[in-house]
Amino acid sequence: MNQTVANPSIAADAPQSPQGRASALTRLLLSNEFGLAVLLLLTFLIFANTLQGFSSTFSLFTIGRQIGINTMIGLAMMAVIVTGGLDLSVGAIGACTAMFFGYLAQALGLPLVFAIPLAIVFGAGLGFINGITVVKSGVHSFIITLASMSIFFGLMIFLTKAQSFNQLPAEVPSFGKWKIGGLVSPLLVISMLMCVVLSLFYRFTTLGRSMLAAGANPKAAELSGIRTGHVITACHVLTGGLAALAGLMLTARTGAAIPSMAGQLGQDWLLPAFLAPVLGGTLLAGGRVSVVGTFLGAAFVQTMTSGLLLMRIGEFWILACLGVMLLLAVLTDKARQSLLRSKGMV
Amino acid sequence: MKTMKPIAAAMLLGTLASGAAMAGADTKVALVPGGPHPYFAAWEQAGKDAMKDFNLGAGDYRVPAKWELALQSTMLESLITEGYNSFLIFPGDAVGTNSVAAEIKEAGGMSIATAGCLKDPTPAMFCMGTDTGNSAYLGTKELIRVMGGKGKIAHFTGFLVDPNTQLRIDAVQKAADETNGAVTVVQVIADIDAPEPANEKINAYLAANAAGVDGIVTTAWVPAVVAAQALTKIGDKRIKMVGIDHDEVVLKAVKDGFVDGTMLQNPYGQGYIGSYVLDKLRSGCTLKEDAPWKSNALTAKFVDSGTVFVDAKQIDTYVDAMRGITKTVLANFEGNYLNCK
Amino acid sequence: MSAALQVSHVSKSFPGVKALSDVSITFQAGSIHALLGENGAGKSTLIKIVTGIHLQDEGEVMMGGIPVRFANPRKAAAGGLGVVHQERNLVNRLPVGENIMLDRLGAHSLSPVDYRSVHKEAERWLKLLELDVDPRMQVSRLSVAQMQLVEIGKALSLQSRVLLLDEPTASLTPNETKVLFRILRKLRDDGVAIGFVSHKLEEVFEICDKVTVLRDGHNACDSIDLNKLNRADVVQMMIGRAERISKKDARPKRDVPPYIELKSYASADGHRDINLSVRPGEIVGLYGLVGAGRSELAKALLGLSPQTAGQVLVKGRPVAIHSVAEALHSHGMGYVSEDRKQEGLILLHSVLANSGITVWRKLATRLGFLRDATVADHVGPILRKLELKTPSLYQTIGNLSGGNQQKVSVAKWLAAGVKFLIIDEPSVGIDIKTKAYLHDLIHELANEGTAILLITSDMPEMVDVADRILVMDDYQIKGEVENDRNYERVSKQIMGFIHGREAA
Amino acid sequence: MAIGVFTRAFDNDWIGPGIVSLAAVVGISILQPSFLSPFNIFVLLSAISVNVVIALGQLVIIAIGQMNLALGAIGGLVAICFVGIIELYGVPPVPALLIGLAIGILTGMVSGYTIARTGITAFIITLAGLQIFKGINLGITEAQPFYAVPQSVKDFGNLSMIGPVPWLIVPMVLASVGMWYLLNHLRIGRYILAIGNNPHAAELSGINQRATTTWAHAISGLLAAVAGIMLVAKLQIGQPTIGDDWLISSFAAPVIGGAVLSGGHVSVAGTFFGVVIIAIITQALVLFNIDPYIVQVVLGGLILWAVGINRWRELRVARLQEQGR
Repeated sequence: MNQTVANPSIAADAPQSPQGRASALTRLLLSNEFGLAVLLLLTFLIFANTLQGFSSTFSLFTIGRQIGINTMIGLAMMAVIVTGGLDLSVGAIGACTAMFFGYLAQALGLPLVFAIPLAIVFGAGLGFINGITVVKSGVHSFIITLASMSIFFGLMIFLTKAQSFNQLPAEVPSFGKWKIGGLVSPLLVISMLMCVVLSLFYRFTTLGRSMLAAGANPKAAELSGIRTGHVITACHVLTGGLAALAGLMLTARTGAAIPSMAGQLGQDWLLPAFLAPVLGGTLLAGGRVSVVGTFLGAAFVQTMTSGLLLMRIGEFWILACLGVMLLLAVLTDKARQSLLRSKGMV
Repeated sequence: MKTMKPIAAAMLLGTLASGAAMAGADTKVALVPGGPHPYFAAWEQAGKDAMKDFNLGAGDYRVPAKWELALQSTMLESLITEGYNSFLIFPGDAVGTNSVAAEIKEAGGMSIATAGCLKDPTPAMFCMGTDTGNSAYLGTKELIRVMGGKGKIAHFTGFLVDPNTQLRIDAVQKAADETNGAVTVVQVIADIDAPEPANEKINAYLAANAAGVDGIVTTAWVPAVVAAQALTKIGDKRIKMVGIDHDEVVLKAVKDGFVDGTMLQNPYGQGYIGSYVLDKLRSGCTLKEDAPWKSNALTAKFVDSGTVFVDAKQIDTYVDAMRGITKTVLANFEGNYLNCK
Repeated sequence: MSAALQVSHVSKSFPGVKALSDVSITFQAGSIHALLGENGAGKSTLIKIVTGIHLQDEGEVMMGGIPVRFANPRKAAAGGLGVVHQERNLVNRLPVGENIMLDRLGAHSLSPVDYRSVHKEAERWLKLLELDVDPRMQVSRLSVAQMQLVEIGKALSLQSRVLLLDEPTASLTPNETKVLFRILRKLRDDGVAIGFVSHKLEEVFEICDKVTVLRDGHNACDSIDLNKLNRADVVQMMIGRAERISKKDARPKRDVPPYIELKSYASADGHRDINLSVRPGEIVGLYGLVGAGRSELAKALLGLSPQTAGQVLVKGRPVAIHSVAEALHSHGMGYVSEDRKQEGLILLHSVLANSGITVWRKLATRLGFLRDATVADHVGPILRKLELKTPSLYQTIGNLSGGNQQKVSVAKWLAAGVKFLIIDEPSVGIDIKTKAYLHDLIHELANEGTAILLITSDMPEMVDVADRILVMDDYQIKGEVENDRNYERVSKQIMGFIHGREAA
Repeated sequence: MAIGVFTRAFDNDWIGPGIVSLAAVVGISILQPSFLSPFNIFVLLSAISVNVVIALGQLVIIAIGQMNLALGAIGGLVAICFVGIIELYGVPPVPALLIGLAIGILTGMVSGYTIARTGITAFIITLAGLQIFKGINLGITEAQPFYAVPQSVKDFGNLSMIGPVPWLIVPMVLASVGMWYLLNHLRIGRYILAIGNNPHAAELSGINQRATTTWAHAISGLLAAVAGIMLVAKLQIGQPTIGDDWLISSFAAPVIGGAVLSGGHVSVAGTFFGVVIIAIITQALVLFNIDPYIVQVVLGGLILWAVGINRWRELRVARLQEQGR
């Protein structure tokens, strides 16, 4: 095992000896993502074969579209969980951004090419406010974003008087309805693209790596010359930007910018926001992300929700089912980790 | 629920005669509120009754577990998948629910916005519900009457994100303005659709300002209940109040004289008539474009499901009043709105 | 009579490292038993196994002849095993008295706490330790030495049959140590079995009667009488060869302007009137006891604590440093932390990520893109030079041995090419070979022109490596010693500076 | 030590919020004399009573360094179970009360044990608990309220004991004194604080973390149950929505009262005044007819303000200590 690194440049490209490769394969098979993917596939196959209508194009389209939106919400939360923090205000940021976008596109009549980037920048700005407050105050992001959730949402309702923008340019609603190849929603495509981009971001950019480092061990990262404060702020900005994107996607899906789209204070987003990354294996303590896992997590939740609805289990029990699912997921993950540890594979 | 049963039974009798039941076994109606709320409880019975009376394939009441737009949309989509083709929807959002209504239409189904309207342009066939603005207006008028035409009014209403809230606020203001200053709206307390904050805010307000208020008008279920409770507790009959809906607490307060009356809405009728109309439309009938549609802030195709003011004198017979309305609306609809070959 | 505590043939592996192999030790009642070994030899692991924090892979632990396997420290304490751990384990926000009596606040969960008797009992132990502290005072208000004594008091108050002390004197003054030793002797005479872990051999010879030495996780000797040995024997067992007084010759002085210079420097942490300079190619040692403010000075220099007075000059130019990033990227300063696990490395991440973290910025393209291969090309030669042993660059660093971890935490600064490197306790928890290697490396770095500030409490290491030694106590520089590699003279002089405080 | 006396005054977490509360009461009653009318005091005290019990339910979890997102869900579940068994099975109020409290303790224990046993963060476990308990609540009620609240319970929630003092204040006083006694004078309370402050040291000192965590959550569940039943009495109806909006204020009050979110340091009196401040502000916004849209903003701002004050105090104490070295 303990051979000296003979040739690091080779090691970088194909680091494993045959032995190492075998263990990498085992590791893949035992990984959270793989388990989730298998589970998702199984669930999907069972539903498709037992529930009438589940695999109709319409059903697949709507499930896919919702997966797209929930993935983006999950990614937004994931981006800040990286730091070991969280952002309760994602829903508020999403709703505020959608309304801001509505204002730009409808009230000001700004072309979409300007309105969309501006809206995303706006969301990122709200994230920046969160980030800078968290870093400067040294208070845990839970309490800061609990406060900012109230403030953002309250100001938005105050300014808009809760009036929707429903005269958006026609491209917006038709984008939400668009079925690529008669089946796939562009919203799903956007989210999958974002997954690819973020995977690359965390792997191949200085900032992405710094985020992981600052999240895993802020002290060590700081002492290694990483500006932890800036990096954590950047994480919140990223969260804000992704939440903004999720807000815009939801706007396209509903065809209008409405203040209630994320519920009172934006709280409706919190469950999907946490479910997806946590199911996907992102460490709540920070320092490790699983972008693909977040996507799989969101897909699993949505598939289950749709399946349960079709099974007519009783609408009210779905909530309890989702809770049990979350519990089971984290417990399984825990069991898997201790299995790996006992086998000395971690 | 328990209150609903007698109403439901009574309405059943009243409407059976007029229902020219056509074969509608392929009409599968789903009645979907925006979330759980006691107001919609009557829809369940209405759906069942309509299914039996008009021989529908289904008349199911399905409630999203939470007031969450995304949840309602997902549920509607899964209902489409299940094969439902006729929908009575309380829009989770007056604008946001349009996209799902469009999906229903694309899937070959149809929908009626029920109890709340969708904002035009909308793919829903039309909107049937209490004319919230009108109801608030009439309620305020009644209040002004019992107040003797002058005084100060406080208005308690629901969620701010609900666009109806603004309509109600405007309507109450309008009724007050018509008195040329004799009546003023001194306070609007909104965003109190949950019992806990409603209790806190309304009690706090009455505690400090009881002397400065002569009348209270409530235009949402929870505030009505809480305000009725509060007045009963203070034992104050000087402050006049007009409530809304038929919660036990409100009805009892009306009987006991602490509340002067309540604006009853007609949820059962909405579910029952709505199911009937959907079936008709599916079996070839069309809506008359020149029908006497009302219009409100949201839509130009609005049908009032009826609202009636009941005071202590009529409180024991309010079920009859509702039955009368349901009958009238149903008959009226058949005659004036539908075009059947 | 069976031994009070006996460890027989215990082995323990952690991922990537075998911490203990076939280790035995016997603590007899009425004896003070020294457990010696270099950092990383396995002493702390052994104590953790005995107290139920870790579970051994093989072997047995017996108390009074009966095999025991404590599930957790709670059970160990209940089983009559009192421990003072190396790291501080006090609840800062609770008062002293409650900390001492924490496990005896009441019979069951809902018992009311009888504060009067808790404080009275605590006071008894504080008095015994001659610690003049009100038991109602919050622990957070104590000094480091006081905390250490409170912790000892807490272990004493258990009145257990076996008492293990892991580096109890690390932050104590000689007077405090004297008091502690008096108590330990009395306990010994009362029949308590005492285990004593210390780096200070003088102390060991002063108080212990038996000794067990561990080396690289093996028994170098097992429970033999100390009076048969002399210092050289013990050292030979610890390091596996005779103690070399000074392998390295004194290095030639360089007559170049200092790379970094502090003039009457003071920090918000409490440093006062610090004057210090390090020339390129010079190794300046900073000696002091735990809590003297050495690591704090390093961190303050890096911008983690604001400067409140004086001047910092880098290459003769006054600078104000506000962040480590600034220190690294603008002034070429680096810091190898004493606390590898908490501050030095990101244990969750790979070797590559840890060794390249300082150069990501430098290696990235203008848009901030970076490939693993680029980083590997850069850090690879350095890791190879350091003879890092790892299955791959992608191995999680938490799975490597302490020595290899330390190599990575040094490597990242070499990769960054710093001109001024602060090295804080470089040999904590690493094996003897790596240690020697690191010492050579430090010299090599200095010879190449790096200015080095070496912080260590390991006197031989200091004497072995540094060119001149500054002595710090109570956040001030107390004096400077020119290092001529004469251990006796240098260490005496250093201690003189520190204990000067006592005399005054 | 002179510094000791000085910092101790600052250490008393409740002094700041206490002064603010007092100032608010004086200020508002000058502007609006009816503020101090007996009925208004009654209303204010009723609201404060319930919210103090809720906040204490969160306080004990903050003390141990965790958070309980399921607090409201437990309260809601107990509330509907309490009225539900009365309405459906005709159970008399007192046994129903006991069953309700038992459910609260049990649900709390289940969360606590799961957290302690698995070591998964409380955030996730209680998030799952929130969904499950709320789901069971809705599954049972289908979101319809239970109406059969016995008159005795209604009276308890709406009658006054003496003058403007409502009966609801009794459980609040019991809970506050009980919590204060628990945290300051019972072994379990000291252990909770010790774990919140330094879990590692607590474990090495022989504290049973698992049991303590489980009990802390059980206490939290009990308080949630009490608050749920108090709300049933106050609202006179078994609403399934009870508990939905506890989250923000349950954290805001302890934080305003000086609690350290990372655990180990909380103040019962401070929390009480935290609740008072929130109640007064809520009322003031209504009294002065301030735009209801802005209420949320003020509440959020209040939390930030409290956090800022706490931070400032911490730094100040640290600095004094530094100088005292």
